[in-house]
Amino acid sequence: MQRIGVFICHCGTNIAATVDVKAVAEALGREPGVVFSTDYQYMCSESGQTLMRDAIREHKLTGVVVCSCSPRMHEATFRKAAEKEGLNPYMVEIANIREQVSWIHKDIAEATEKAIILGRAAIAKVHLNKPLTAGESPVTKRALVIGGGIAGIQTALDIAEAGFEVDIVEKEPTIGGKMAQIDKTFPTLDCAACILTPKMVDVAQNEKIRIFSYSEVESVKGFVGNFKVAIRKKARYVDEEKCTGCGICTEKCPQKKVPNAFNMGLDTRRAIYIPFAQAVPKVATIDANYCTMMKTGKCGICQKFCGVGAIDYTQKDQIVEREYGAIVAATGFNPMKPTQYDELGYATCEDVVTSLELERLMNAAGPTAGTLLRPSDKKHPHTVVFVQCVGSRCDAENEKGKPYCSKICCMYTAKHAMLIREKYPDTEVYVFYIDVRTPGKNFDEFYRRAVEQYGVHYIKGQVGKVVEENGTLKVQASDLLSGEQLHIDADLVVLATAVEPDKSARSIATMLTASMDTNDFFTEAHAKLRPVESPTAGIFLSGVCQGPKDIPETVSQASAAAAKVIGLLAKDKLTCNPCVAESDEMLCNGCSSCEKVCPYGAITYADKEFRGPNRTTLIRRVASVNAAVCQGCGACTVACPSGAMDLKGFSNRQIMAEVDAICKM
Amino acid sequence: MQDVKEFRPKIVAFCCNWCSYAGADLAGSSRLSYPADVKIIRVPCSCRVNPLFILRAFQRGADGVIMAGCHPGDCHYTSGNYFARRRMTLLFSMLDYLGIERERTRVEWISAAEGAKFSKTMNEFAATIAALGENKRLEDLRCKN
Amino acid sequence: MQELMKKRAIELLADGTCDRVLGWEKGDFAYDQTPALFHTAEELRASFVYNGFSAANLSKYLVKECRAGGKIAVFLKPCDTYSFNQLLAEHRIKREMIYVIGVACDGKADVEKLKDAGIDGITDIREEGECYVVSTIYGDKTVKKAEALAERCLNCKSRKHMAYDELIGESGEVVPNSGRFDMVEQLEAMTPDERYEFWRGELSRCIRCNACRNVCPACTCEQCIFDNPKSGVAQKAAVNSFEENMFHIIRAFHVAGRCTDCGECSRVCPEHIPLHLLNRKFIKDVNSFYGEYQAGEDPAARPPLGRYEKNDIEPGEAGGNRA
Amino acid sequence: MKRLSFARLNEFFAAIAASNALYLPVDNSKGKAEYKKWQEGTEMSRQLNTLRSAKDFFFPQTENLMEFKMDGKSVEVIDTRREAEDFVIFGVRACDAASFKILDSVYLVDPVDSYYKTRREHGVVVTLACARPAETCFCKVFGIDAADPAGDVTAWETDEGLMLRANTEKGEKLLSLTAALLEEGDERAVEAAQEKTREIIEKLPLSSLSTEGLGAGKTAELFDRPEWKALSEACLGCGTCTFVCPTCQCYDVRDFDTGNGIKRFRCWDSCMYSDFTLMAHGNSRNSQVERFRQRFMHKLVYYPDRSGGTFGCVGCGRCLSRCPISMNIVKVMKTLGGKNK
Repeated sequence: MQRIGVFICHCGTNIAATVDVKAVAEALGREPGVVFSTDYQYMCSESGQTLMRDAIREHKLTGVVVCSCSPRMHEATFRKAAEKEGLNPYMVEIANIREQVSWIHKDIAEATEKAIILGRAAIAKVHLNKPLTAGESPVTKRALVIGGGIAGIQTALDIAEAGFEVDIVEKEPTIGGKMAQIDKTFPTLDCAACILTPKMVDVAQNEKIRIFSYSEVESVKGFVGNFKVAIRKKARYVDEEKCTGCGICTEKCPQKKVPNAFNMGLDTRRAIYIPFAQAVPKVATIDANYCTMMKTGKCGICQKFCGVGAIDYTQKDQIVEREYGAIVAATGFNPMKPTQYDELGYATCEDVVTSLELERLMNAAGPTAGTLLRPSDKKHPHTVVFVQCVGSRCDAENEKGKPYCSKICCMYTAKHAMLIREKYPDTEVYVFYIDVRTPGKNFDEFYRRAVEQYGVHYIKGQVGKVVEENGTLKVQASDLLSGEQLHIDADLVVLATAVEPDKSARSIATMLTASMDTNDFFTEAHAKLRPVESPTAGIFLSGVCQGPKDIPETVSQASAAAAKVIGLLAKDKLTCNPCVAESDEMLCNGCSSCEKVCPYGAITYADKEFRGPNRTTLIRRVASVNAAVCQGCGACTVACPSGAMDLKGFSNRQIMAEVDAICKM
Repeated sequence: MQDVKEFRPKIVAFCCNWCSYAGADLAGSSRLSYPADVKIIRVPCSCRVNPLFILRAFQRGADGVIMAGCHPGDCHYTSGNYFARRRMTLLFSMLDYLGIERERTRVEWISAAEGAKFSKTMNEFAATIAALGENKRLEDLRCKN
Repeated sequence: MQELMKKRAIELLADGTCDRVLGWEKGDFAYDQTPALFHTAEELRASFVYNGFSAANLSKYLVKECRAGGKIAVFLKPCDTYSFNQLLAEHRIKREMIYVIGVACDGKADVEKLKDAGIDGITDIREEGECYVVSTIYGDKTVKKAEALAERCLNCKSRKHMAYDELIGESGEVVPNSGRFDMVEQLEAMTPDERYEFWRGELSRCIRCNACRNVCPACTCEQCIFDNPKSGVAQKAAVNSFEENMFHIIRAFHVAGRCTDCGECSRVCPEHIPLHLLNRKFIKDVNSFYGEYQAGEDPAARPPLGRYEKNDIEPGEAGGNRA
Repeated sequence: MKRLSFARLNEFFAAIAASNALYLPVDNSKGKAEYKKWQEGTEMSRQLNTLRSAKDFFFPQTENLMEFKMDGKSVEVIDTRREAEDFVIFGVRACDAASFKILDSVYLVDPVDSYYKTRREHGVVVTLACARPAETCFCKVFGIDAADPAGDVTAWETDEGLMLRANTEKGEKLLSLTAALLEEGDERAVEAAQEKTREIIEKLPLSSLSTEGLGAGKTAELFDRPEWKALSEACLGCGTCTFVCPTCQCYDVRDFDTGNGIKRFRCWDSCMYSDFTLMAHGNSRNSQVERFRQRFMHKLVYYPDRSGGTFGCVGCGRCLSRCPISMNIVKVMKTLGGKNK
C-alpha cells in the first residue's frame, strides 16, 4: 500500500474562489492510502514546494498527488521537488482542478465535487504508479537545415560558427532562396545580392557546412538527438565534383527556349543552366524536361564542350542517409500566383505583374538588365498602379485568398514606388491599399518618404477591374476616402500578392511530425515563449515557414533557431522519456501486431527460450522495445491482443483505475 | 413521495496530451465552461485508448465516452490518431451493431488551439448524453449499488 | 478421398517427409470425430477418417506442434488454409516444419441438423452420392447432403486453398457472392432496439465455457487477457449481461482484421450463439471502410488495423442508425 | 400411482405454479431445450433433455456469497443471502436426478454448503422417465434406470396419460396441491412404458459400455497410462464438458471490485482451465494432459474411491454432443477400461 500525500493548491484565488479547498483536502484525506492531505496557497511557490518536501520526509510518502493547475504547467516542477526529497519523480501525479474545474465552473458545490473526483482519480493512479528511471540517449552532433534561403543560410552559419556540423538541403540547384531574386531591400535600399551573396560564399567555404543542393528530404526517422534522414539528391546530370561552373555549356546549349524560373519566366534560359551568376554551388544543371539529348538522345553538345567531362546524361537520383541531432525547417515561401483573380487581369494581361516579377524587371541581372520596361512591348511605363493585399487579409469564407496579413507587402511596395519615382521621375505611381502597415524600425519614415518626398499617390481603396485596351491597362478603382470611382490608364499594374508557405512544407511537416496551422505555416511550441521551436522535440523553425516575416526578422529568428540547436547539440546525452512501452515476454505472442503500428521502429523481435510446463523448455518469438527510440505514444499497447505490451506511466491498470475512480458512485 | 433526482450523466473524456488536453487547458484559461459531468483522463495519444477502457467506463457507470485527439495529420507521434481512428470506427460500429446507442460514444479531433471547440464539443456531447438518459445497455448493475 | 489421403499420409511417414500426421480420428457414431496425431501407418489404417463430418479446423494445433519439434504433415480444407496463412503471418507457426496437404471440401455436415429433423439413435452415417444414409436403432434414414450442410458452409467464401504443398482432390475457386454478409445486413437494417434484443437473446445464453475462444485459430495468445488476473479485466464467468457483451466485443475486436471467418466459433458454441455474426460485422466494415481485405489470403498483406489512410472514414460517419 | 390426463397438463402446471416457481424444459430460439419458468402459455419441450443440466437450480453458474462495503478506510461485511423461493423443477431426467445425489455427497456433508443446502431444501424435483433415449445415452452403464428415475415425484408419459408417483414427503405434498386434477393410475400403463424404454436402451450403442478396469482403487493402474497423452492431445482446454456436466461441482471464489466495495461471488470452475487450482506457488497441473486426466480420473476413479464405488458420471451424454472436438468420457473409458479394448 502506498503512503500518499495530497496537496491542494489555492492558486491564490484562481482555484480557491470556486473550489472549497478545505473540503477537498478533507475528503481526499479519507481515501485509502492517503496519509497526509493539506491545502496551500501556492503549491508551485518555493514555500509550497518546501511544504511538499517536508511532508514527503515526515510522513514517509511513497506517492504524491497535487491538485492544482494543468500538469502541462507544473508537473515538472512538482516532480523535481519530489526528486530532491528522494522520491521518484514519477510517483507524483497532478489533478488538474484549475483549467478543468475552477476556471470553468461557477457553482462551488459542483466544482468542489468535481475536484474531489479528479483528486480520487489521481490517487487511484498513484496507487499503481511505479518508480520510473529515465534512460539516456546520445546526441548526434550534426544539424540539418531544410531550405537554403536566407533563413537556412543564417541558421547554418550560426550553428557552424559554434563548431557543429550542418547540412543544408535545398531543392533548387542553388541556395539563396527568394532573397536572391530581390533587387533592393527596404528600408535601407541596399542591394539584396550585395548582402546575400557574401553569406552564400561563407556557406560554401565553411568546412562545417555541407550543401545538398537540388535535393529533397525523402524520409525522416528517429527522434530528438537521433534523427535518421534520407536525402534524395536529384539527378542534375552534371557531376558536381567535376563542374567548375565555367558556364561554357550554358552558352553552347542549343535549346534556348526554356522559361527562366529565376527571372519569374520573364525571359528564357538554356536547357543546361546555372540559375544566376553568384549561385552556390556554382554548378550547372540540366533541365531534363527541355534537354534535347535527354528527350531524343540526339545532341550531346554540352558534353562535347565541357572541358572537365562533368556532363553525365545517365545520372540517377541518389539517396543519401545522414544522421542528425536536430532539424531546422526553413522551407520559406512563395508569392501566391494571382491567376484566380480574373478581375485583376494577371492571367490575361502581360503587363499585370506580381511584385516579385517587378523585382526581376528592375534588377540589373534581370531580363531587362535593370531598365524598367514593361513585358508586352518592352516600353518604359509612364503610369504604374500598385495593388495591395492581393490574396491577403481575406474573409474566412473567401476561398481564393488567405486570412492573414502577408506583412511585407506594404514595405516593399513603398520601396518599389520610391525606386521607380527616383529612377524615372516622369512616371506616375499609384498605390491602392486597405491599410498601410509600417511597424518596424525606420519603416514608417520610409513610407512617408515615398509619399512626401517622392510624391507617390497613395489611395485608400480597392481596384475593381483591370482590362487591357490597345496596349493600355484600364484600371477601375474606388477611392474610399473621397467615395469617387477612379479610372486610370496605366502602363503597368503590380500586384502585391500574398505570401504562402512553400508547397513542400506540408509533406516535410508530416515527415518531421511537426504540426502546422490551417494555413500550412509551422506551429511553434509556444506562440510567445518558444517561437522558434516546433512542439516536436528536436525540430526548430526558421524564417517564413513559421509565418510571414521580412528579412531582418527572418535573420533574427534564424539565429534564434540556431541558438536553440546549439543548446541541444552541446549536450552529450539527452534524458529519455521514461514513460515508454514495455513488453511482458511471458505474455507476448510475437505476432508483430505492435511493430506494425510503431512510428519509430522501436520494436524488434527475438527468439527466446522459456520454461514450459513440467521442466520443458520452448522457444518463442517475443517483442522487445528499444526504450531510447520509443516515444511513448502507446499505439502498440492497443494493437497487442494479449496485453503483453503496456505503457509505463500510463499503464492499462492505471488508466482503468482512473476510469473507475471517475465513474464511481 | 420520493424526490425525482435530476439525471446527471457521467462522461469520461480521453484526451491526448499534445492536442486535446492542451485544448482543454485553453478552454480553461479562456474560461469557456462545459458541464462538470465531463471528466478528463489524460493519455499520451489517442492511440493509447484501448476499447477496454471505453467498455470499462460504461461498466463502471459512465453514460457517455468521448475520445479527443490531434487532428488527423497533426499527431505528435505522426500516426497515432490514424490508428486510433480505425480502431474507434470499428468499435463504435460494433457497439451500434449490438444495439448500443451510437450517440454514447464519440471521437473529436481538437487541437491545442481549439479551446472553444473543446468547450463546444463537451457541451454538445453532455447535452446529447443527458437527452439519451442513463446507460442501460452496457451497464454492470454490480457497480450501481 | 479418405483412402487416398490415408495412403498418402502413410507414404509421407515412410519417406520421412513428416514424423506425424495431423488428421481426424473416427469416433463412435460417425459424426464425432476428434482431431488426432497419427504417428504410424497402423494408427492411420485403424482410425483415420475424412468425410462430411471432418469439420474441425486443424490449423490451430500447429502452434503447439511447431513447438514440439519434428516435421508435421497436416490436412487442411480450403477455409483452414486461410487460418494457416494468418498464423504464418503472425509468426505463430513455422512453415518449414509443416507439410500441408490441401484437401478438397464440398461442405461439412452438422449432425444437429439431422437431429433437429428428428433423426435419433444414430449408430452410423455413410455417404452415398448426394445423400447421407443414417443408420439408427430404428432403421436407416436417407438425408440429402445439402439438407445437413452446416450453417457456415451455406455461405462458404472460398473453395480455394491459399497454401499447400500438395493437393488431394481439386482446389476450387473463391466464391464471389457467398452471401455471408446477408445476415449482418439484416441485422444492420433493424432498429437499434431490435438489434439490442437480438443480441441480448443470443449472448444471454453464453456460459463462458471459452470454447469459441479456445477453438479460434486467431486466439492463440499465450495467456488471454480474460484469464490473466493481472490484466485487470479477467473474467471467469458471464456474471451478467455486461460481462457477456464485454467478452464477446473484445474478443471480436482482438480478432478484427485477423479473423478468417472459418466459423469454428459458432460451430463449437454449445449454446449455438451465432458468434460468427460478430466477426463478420468487422470483416464487412473493414471491407467497406478500408477496401476488400480477406485475412489469410496473403500472409504478407498488412492487416487493416496495422495500416491507415489519411482520408479514412471518421468514426462518426460509420455505424449509426441505418434503419 | 396417480394419473393426469394430458389434456389437463396445463391446469396441473398452473396449480403448482400458484404456490411455487415452476421450471420446466422449454424450447429456445435455437430449438434447444432449456429450463424456463412456467407461465400461462408456456409449452413444455419435447426434446429428450435440456442442453444444460438441472444442476443449475442447486448449484448455479454464479452466485453472490457476500459483500464488503468500503467507505474511506472502513470496511463493512454484508451477508447478501435473501430468503429463498420455493420452486419445482418438472421434467428432470433420470441422469440429472442421479447427479443430485452426487452433488449432495459433496455439498451436504460436513462442512455443509449452506447456499446449496438452502436451494435443495426449497426445491422439489419432478422427474420424467425417458421415452426415447438417444445414442449418446449411457446411464445404464452406471446403474441408472432411465425408465424409473428418482426424484420427489416421478412421472411417466404413458398411453393413458401422465402417471405420477410421489417418492418423498415433498413429493406427496406437491401432488396434494394438485389432487383435484389427479385420478388413481394403473401401474400397468407405467410398466408398459418402461418396457418400451428399456427395449430401446438395450439397443443403444453405448449400453454395452463396460466399467471394468475403472472405478475405486484403480489410481495406481490408470494414472500413468501412456494413452492419456493421445486422448488429451486435441483437447482445447475449454470448459464446455464441465459446464454442461450435471455432476461437475468445482467452483472458484472471486472478488469483484465495484469501486465502492467488493462483491464476493463463486462461479463454476473447470478442471480443464489453466488456472484451475492455481495456488500461490503456481499450478499443480501444468499441462493439458494433466488437467484432462484429472477430470476423468475424478469421475472414474477418485470419486468412486470416496463414495463406495459410485461413479462420478451419470451417462447423460451431454459432453458427447457438446465437446468441440468430440473427445469424451466414453472414449476415455473405451481406451482405458479393461473390457472395451
